Amino acid sequence: MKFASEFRDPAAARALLSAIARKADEIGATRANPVHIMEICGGHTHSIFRYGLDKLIHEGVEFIHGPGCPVCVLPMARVDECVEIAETPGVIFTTFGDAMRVPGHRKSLLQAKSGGADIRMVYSPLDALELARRNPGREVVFFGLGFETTTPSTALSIQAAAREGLNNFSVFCNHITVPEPIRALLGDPDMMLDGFIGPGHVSMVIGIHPYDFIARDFGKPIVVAGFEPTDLLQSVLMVLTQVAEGRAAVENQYARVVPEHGNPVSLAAIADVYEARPSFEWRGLGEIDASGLRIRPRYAAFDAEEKFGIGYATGRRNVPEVEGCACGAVMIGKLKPTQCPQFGNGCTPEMPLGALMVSSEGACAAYWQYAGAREAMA
Amino acid sequence: MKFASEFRDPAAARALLSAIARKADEIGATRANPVHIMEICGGHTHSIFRYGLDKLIHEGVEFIHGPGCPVCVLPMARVDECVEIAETPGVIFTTFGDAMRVPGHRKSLLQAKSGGADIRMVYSPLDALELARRNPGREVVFFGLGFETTTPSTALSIQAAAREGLNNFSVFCNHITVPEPIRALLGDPDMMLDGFIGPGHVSMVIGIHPYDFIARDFGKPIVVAGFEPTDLLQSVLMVLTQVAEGRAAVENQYARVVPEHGNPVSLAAIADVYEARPSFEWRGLGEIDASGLRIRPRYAAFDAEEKFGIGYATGRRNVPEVEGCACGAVMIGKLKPTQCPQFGNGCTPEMPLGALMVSSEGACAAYWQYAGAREAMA
Amino acid sequence: MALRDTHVTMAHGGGGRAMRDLIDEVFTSVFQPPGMEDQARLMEASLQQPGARLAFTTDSFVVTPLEFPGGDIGTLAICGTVNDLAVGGARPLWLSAAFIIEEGCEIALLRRIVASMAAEAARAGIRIVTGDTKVVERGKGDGVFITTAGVGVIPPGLDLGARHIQPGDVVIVNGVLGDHGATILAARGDLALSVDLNSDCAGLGHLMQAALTAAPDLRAARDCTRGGLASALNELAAEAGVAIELDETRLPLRPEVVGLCELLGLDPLYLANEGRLVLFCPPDQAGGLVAALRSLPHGEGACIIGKTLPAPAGRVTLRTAFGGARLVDMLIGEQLPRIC
Amino acid sequence: MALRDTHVTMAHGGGGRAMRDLIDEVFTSVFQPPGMEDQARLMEASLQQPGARLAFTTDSFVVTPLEFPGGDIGTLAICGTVNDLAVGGARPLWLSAAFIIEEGCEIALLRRIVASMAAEAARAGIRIVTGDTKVVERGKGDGVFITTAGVGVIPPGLDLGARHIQPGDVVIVNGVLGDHGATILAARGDLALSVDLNSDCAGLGHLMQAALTAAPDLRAARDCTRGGLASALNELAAEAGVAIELDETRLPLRPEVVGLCELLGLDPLYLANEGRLVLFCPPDQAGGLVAALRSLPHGEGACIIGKTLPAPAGRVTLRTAFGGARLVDMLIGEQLPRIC
Amino acid sequence: MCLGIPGKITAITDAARLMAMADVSGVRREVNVACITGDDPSALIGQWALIHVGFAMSLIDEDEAAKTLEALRDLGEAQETLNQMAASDKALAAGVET
Amino acid sequence: MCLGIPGKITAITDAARLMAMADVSGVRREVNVACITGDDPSALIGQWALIHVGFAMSLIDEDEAAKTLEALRDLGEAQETLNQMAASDKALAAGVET
Ligand code: SF4
Ligand code: SF4
Ligand SMILES: [Mg+2]
Ligand SMILES: [Mg+2]
Ligand SMILES: [Mg+2]
Ligand SMILES: [Mg+2]
Ligand SMILES: [Mg+2]
Ligand SMILES: [Mg+2]
Ligand SMILES: [Mg+2]
Ligand SMILES: [Mg+2]
Ligand SMILES: [Mg+2]
Ligand SMILES: [Mg+2]
Repeated sequence: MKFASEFRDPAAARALLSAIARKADEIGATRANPVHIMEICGGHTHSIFRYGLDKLIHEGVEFIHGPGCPVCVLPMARVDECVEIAETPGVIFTTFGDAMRVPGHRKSLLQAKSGGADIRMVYSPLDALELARRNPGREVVFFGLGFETTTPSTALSIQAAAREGLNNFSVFCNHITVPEPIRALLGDPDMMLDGFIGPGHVSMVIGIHPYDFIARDFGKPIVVAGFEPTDLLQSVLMVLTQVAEGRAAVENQYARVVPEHGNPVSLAAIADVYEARPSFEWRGLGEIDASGLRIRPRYAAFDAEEKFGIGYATGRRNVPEVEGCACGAVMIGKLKPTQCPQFGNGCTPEMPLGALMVSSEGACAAYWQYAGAREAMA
Repeated sequence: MKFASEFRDPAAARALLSAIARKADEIGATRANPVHIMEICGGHTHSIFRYGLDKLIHEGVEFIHGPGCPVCVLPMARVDECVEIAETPGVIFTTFGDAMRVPGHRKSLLQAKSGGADIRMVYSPLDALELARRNPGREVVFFGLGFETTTPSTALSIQAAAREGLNNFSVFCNHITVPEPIRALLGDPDMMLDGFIGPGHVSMVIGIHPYDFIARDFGKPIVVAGFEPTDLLQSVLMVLTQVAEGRAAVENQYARVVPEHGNPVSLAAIADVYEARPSFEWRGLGEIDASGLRIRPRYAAFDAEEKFGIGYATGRRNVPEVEGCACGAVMIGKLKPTQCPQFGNGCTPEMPLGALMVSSEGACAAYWQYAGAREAMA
Repeated sequence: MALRDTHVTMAHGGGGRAMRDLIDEVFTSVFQPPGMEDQARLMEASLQQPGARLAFTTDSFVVTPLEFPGGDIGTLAICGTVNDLAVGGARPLWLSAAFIIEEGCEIALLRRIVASMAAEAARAGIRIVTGDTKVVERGKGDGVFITTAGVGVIPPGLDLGARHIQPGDVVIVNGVLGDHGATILAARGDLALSVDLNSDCAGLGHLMQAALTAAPDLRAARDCTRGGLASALNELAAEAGVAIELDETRLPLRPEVVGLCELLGLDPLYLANEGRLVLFCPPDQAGGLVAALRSLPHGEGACIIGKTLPAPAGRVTLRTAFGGARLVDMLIGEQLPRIC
Repeated sequence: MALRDTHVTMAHGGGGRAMRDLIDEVFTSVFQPPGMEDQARLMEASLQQPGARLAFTTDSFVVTPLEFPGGDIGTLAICGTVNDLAVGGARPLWLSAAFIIEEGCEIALLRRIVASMAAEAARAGIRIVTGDTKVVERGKGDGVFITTAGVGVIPPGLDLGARHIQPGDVVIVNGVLGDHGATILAARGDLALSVDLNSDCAGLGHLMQAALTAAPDLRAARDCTRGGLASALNELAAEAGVAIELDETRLPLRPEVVGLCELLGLDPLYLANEGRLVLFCPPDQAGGLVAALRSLPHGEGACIIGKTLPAPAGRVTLRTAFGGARLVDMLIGEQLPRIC
Repeated sequence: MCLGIPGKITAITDAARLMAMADVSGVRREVNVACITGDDPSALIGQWALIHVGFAMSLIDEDEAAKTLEALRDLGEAQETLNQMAASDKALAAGVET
Repeated sequence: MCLGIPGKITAITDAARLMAMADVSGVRREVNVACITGDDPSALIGQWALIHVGFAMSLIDEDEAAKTLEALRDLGEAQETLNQMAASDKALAAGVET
C-alpha cells in the first residue's frame, strides 16, 4: 500500500527506537522520571497499541492518551439525543459505526436499533445524502461527529443538499475542535506534559499554526504526526530533540499530507456552514469555550437541532455521568485505564460504562484490546 | 351446535331424500329429463358438495349452480383495481380471505402481498376500522365485497367512521345485489330452469318479497332456504311440490332466521350509505342494470373510489376475460364445470384461471374439491 | 453474569464474545454439557447392532405467536422432530437445535423457550447435543426461528412405511383433531377471537412404542402437522396406492374447533396438529391398538376414523353422516378464512 | 410443471399441494431421491465398526446478499456443515437441509441456490437426505435462511480436539484470510465499495483427509468462520490451556482485504472466512502438512502463521513486524466500520 | 355466499357502540348488535343471533326453528310408515307374514 | 480519530458534482474531490490523495514523502554506523580484532 507500507519498515522503526533511546538517555528520562508525551489523537493511541510501540519504546518515554477521540469525549446526553431523534417515527438515522455502541443513559444506538429504530451505519455523509434522495418520504438525519478532519465532509454535504434543494436531509451537529481542549488541559495546574504529538489529519485541514500557542504561550513542543509507526516514532524523536535542545516549536513530521496552512476549500466550507458555539461540554473535561460547532442560521433547514428541537441548544444538557467512572481522569492522563476501578469489572468493551471503552480509539478499549486487559484482570 | 346440528340429522335427511324421490317420480323427472333447480347462492353450492347431496338426491333432480358467489362474479378488472390501491404506498388494504386468491390480469392480492403490498385478511370490516384507529398515519382501505348479506356491515362501518371522524378509513365498494341478475337470467331464452333455491342470508336482510317477480312474472317457484343439509333438502322438496302442484310462489323454508320483510336496521343503513349504480359488470353475465352499489356522495370521504380515483366509475372497465375460460357459461348453468376445456388443465385451485375455481363457493372449485376433480382428470 | 443485555442486538450474532456469552448462558447452560468441539461425538450400542438403521430428519419451526396456550416454539421444535423420528419406528436419540434470532428479541423469552425445550427433551428421553445461533436484523426475522434435526435408531427388522399399507387396513388417530391450528389462529389475535383451547403439541414416542407392541403388524404412522389430517392422508394414500375412506361420524373434534371452523369457513381436517398421529394397522389389531393408545397420556382420545380401500389409488373420501361422500383433497395453498 | 408461480407466496408454506409442488420441483428433484417417509433411513458399514463414533453438527445460514462473488447461501450451507464435520476428523456422510423462505422470494433464485447445494454436495461426496421448507410472511424473513445438519463418522482411534494441543505446536492455515468477509461487506452495497474479490467458501473435507495422512499427530483443526481467525484461536487457546502467538509477517492477506480494512478501520483477523482451516500439529510434522495442503485445491496458500506457548493459558498475541506484541482478543460484538 | 352461523349473546361489551360478546360453540368474538337491538341492548343477553362478518344480523326465532324441526319429524314418521307399508307390500308379494 | 488512507484517483465520475473514483489497494469507492480539485478535475487522475469518509481531503505530496523516507534511511545508516561503532568498542574492550 503506497504511502503507507513504506512507513511501516521494521528496520527504520528499529533505528528510530535506538535514536529515541539515546535521546531519552541524553535527557535523563527514566521509568521513574519519564518524559510525558501526549498523543492528542485517538488514531495515534490506536497505532501505538496496534504496533506495540508502548512496549518497544524506551522506558523513559511515557505516552499520555489525550482527548482526541470524538466518540470518547461525547457526553451521554448527546447519545440520548441521538436515540430520541432516531426513535422519531419516519426518521432514518445515519451514523458512522463508531457511535453505535456508545452508551447513553437509556440505551445505545445499537440498542435503539434492536428496539426498532431505523438506524443505519454509513461510511460517508455522502451515503446519507444518497439515502435522502432515494427516500423522499423519510427524514434522513446524519450524526455529524468528529473533529476538523471530518467537519468539512458534513459541511460540503450540507452545501450539496442546499444546492439540490433536498428538504429531507439534516445533520445532527456535534462537531468539535482540537485546539480549545488542549488549551484547557495546559491550563490545568496538575498537568505535567513535556510535549505533544499533534493530530496529522486535523492539521491536513487546519494547518499547523493553530497550535502556535502551545509553543509560544506554554513553552511545549508539538510535532504534527502521521499515523504509521515510523511517523509516530519519528515525531517522538522530534519532540525529544526539542526537549533536549530546550526548544519549543510547532513542527510538521507529516508534510506529505499536511500543508502548512491546511486546506483552503475545507476551511471555506466549514466557515460557510458552521459557527462556534459559545461553549460545549466534553466528557471528562466539562464545558470548554468555543470548542463546539453549530450550523449557521442560513442552513437551519438542514439542522436536526432545529428540525427536532433536540440538541445542545435546547437546554437538556445536564445528565450526570455514570458513578465510579474515571473517564475524565483517564482522558487527561491523570490515571491509566487500569487504574480506573471499573476497568474490566463494571466496564468492558461488551458492556462499556464509559465511552473510552467503546471506541477502539478510546484509551481503555485500546488497553483492553491490544495490551493490558488480561494482565489487569489476572 | 344449537340451531345448526339439529338440521344435520341423518334420519331427517333420509326421510327428505325419500320424499324428494317420490315427488320427482310423481313429476316424471328422470336423469334424461331432469327438473332443473338453481341454487342461486354459492353457500348452497358449498353445502351440496360438502354433504354429498348431489350424489344422494334422486337422479331426476339436477342442481344448477347459480351466480351467487360474489367473488366468482367479480370481473378481473376489479381485482386489478384492488391491487393498484393495495400497492399505493402507505395503504393498508384489508379484505376477506376469499378475495385473496382471485386472479387479476397482472396478479392476485396474494401475489401483490408477496410482492410487498401491505394486505391483511380480516374477519370483519370492524377489524379494518380498528386498524384505521390504530394506524392514524396510514390509509386503511376495506374491500367491500358481497351481496345484501354483507352490505349492511360495511354500511354500518362507514356510519361509525363518520361518527368518529376517522379520516383514514375508506371502503372500496363492489357490493352487488341478488334480484337483478336473476331477472337477467330469467330473460335469457336458453335458460331452462324449473325453480330456485333462494339465498337465505340475503333474505335475512331484504326479506322474501324482492323475489315476488320470479313467481309472478316468470311463473317459477322459489324457496328461500337455510344452509344446513335438511334445510336444503326440505327446500328442494318444497320446490318440487310447487312444480307438482303447478304453482309458483315465494316460500320461506328458513323462517327461523328470515323475517318476511327483512331487517329494518340493515335496510336503513344500506339506504343511507349506498345507492344503485346505473349498471355493473358481472363476470359471465356482462353489464346488468342497477345491480351494483356505490357510496353516496355524502359519504365520499369514505369512498376509496373517490380517494384513489380508481374503480368502477373511473372508466377503466373493459378488461377482457381470459381466453378459453367458460366461467360465464358455467355460471348460468349452461355448462357443467367439467365441460369447461380448462377444468383441471389450465385451471386448478392452485393456479385458477377463472374465479369459479378460486372461491370455495365457486362451482368449479366445489366440483374439484368435493367431487369430480379426479374423475374429470382420470 | 456476563450477559447484561435484556434484548438481543446484532452484537450477539457477530461470532465474538457477546455471542459466546449468549450461547453459554442461554443455550448450553440448559442443554446437555457442550463438547469442546463444534460437533457432537456420539455412539449407541443399538446403532451398531447388525441390521439397525439410522433415522435422520429435520424441520424448521416458525410460529406466531412464539408462545401460545399449551406450548411455545421450543416445545414444537422438540416434539416435531421427535415425532418425525418416532412415526418411522425409530427410537429418538439425539437432536440438534439451530436458532435464528431477530435483533430485539427479548432474552427472557429466549430463556423461557430454551427451558421448554430442555423440559420437553427430558420428557422425550432425548439429548440436544449440538446447536447454533444466528442473529438477523430487525425486520428480517420474526422473534426466533428454530430448526431441529434428529437422529434415531430403527431396530433391526422394523420397517414402517406407507408402502406397507394394505386395502382393508384400519385408520386410527390418537385424539381430537385441529386443536393446535385452532389455538394458534385464535392466539394470533388478528381475528379477535378467543377460545379456551390448548395446542395438542406433544412428543409421541411413547405412543409409537406402545403401538408397535400392541399392533405387531402396524403398517405405517404419520404425524399430522401442517395441512392437517387431510394432507397427511392424501400423501399416504398416494404413496400406498390405496384409497382411504373416513367416516365423518367418527372424526374426533372439539366443539370449539368446530365452532371456529364454522365461524371462519374453515375445514378442521386441514387444521394443523402437533401431537396427532394417524396409524394404519390390520383390522384384527385395531382394537388392541386403540386400547393401548387410550391407556397413555396423549392417547386418551384414540379412535378409529376410517379404513383403506383398494381403489382408486391416492383418493381420500369422507363418508358423511347420511351416506353422502365427498372428496378430501390436499389443502390448496393456505386455508384462508372464508366469509362470503 | 405444476409450479407456475414465479415468486413464493404464503400458499407455498401451507402444507398442501402448492407446498408439495414447490418441494417436488425445486427441492427434491435436485437432491437425492427422497424416501417416501419424512425421515431418511440410512446405514454405513463404517459406522458399525467397533470404536467408530458418529459426529453430528448443525448451523443456520443467514447472509446478505444471498448470492455473492464466489458462492451463494446454498454453497455456504453445504460447506459450513461439511467443514464442521471434517475438522473433527469425521468423514461427512449425510446432510439435512431446512429452508425458511420469505414470502415474495423469487423461485428462480431458489432453483439456483438449490443447484449450488447439489453441486457442492457432489463435490464433497455427501448426500442431502432429508429436508424441510417453511414460508414466512414478507418482512419476517430475508429471502431464504438455510439450516443444515450433518452426520459423519469418526473412524476408530481418531480423536482430534483442542485439548490435545501442546505448547510448541505449530499453527497453520490453508490460505489467505478474510476474503469471504471482505467480499460480503462489498457485495452488500451499502458502503458503496467495489472490489475484485471472491468468497473463499469451499468444502475442506479433502484437506482434512490429507492433513490426517501428512501429520499423523495432528492435534486439532477448526474452521474460522464468523468472528474470523482471531475468535477461533481464542476459543482454541482457552480450551487447550495454552497461549498462541501469531507472527504478523506470516499472515496471508490479499492487498484488497488489507485495503478494505484500512479504509473501514477493520481488523482482517476478525473477518469471516468460509473455507479456511486453522490446524495445530507438532513442529516436526508442520512442513509435511503444509506441503500436503499446498498440493490440493483450496490449500495452495497454506502456511505457518504462529505457534503455541505454555502460558498464559487462553491468550492470543500477535508479534508485529518490528518486534512489538499486541493482544488478539475475541471479537467484541460486531465489527463496526470505524471512521473516526 | 354469506357464511353465517348461530351464536349466543352473552354480554353487552359497549352499549354506546352497540357491541356485544357472542359465543359460537365456545368461541367468543365481539360483534356489533345494531341490527338486532331494540330499546334495551341488555335484553339481548341469552338470545341467539345469526352472526356474519362480526355483525349479529338477525335474531333467531326459536318457535320457527321448532316448527321446522317438527315438520321434519312428521315427515320422518310419515316416511317410516311408508317404509313399513313398502316392506309389508314386499312381504305380501313374497308370501311371508309381516 | 480521523481514519485516513491514501488512495489513487483513477477516473472522474461526475465532474459537475466533483466526484471521482479512488482506488485503495484494489478497493474502489466514489469520493468527493472538492477539496483537492483545481481548475481541471481531470488533472487529478493518477494522483494520490488522503481519503477520509468518502472525501479526498488532501493531495499527497510525493516529494515530501520521499524526503521523509530519506530522513529515515539516513537515520538507519547513522544507526548502522553507531551499531558498528558500539560493536567495535565492545570487541576492542574484549581484545578481539573486528
Ligand atoms: S474503564 Fe470504563 S469507566 Fe473506567 S475510565 Fe475506562 S471507559 Fe471510563
Ligand atoms: S374451470 Fe376455470 S376457466 Fe373453466 S369455468 Fe371453471 S373457473 Fe372458469
Ligand atoms: Mg421432518
Ligand atoms: Mg415434521
Ligand atoms: Mg411429519
Ligand atoms: Mg455454529
Ligand atoms: Mg418482525
Ligand atoms: Mg456447526
Ligand atoms: Mg459452523
Ligand atoms: Mg465451525
Ligand atoms: Mg417437514
Ligand atoms: Mg425483508
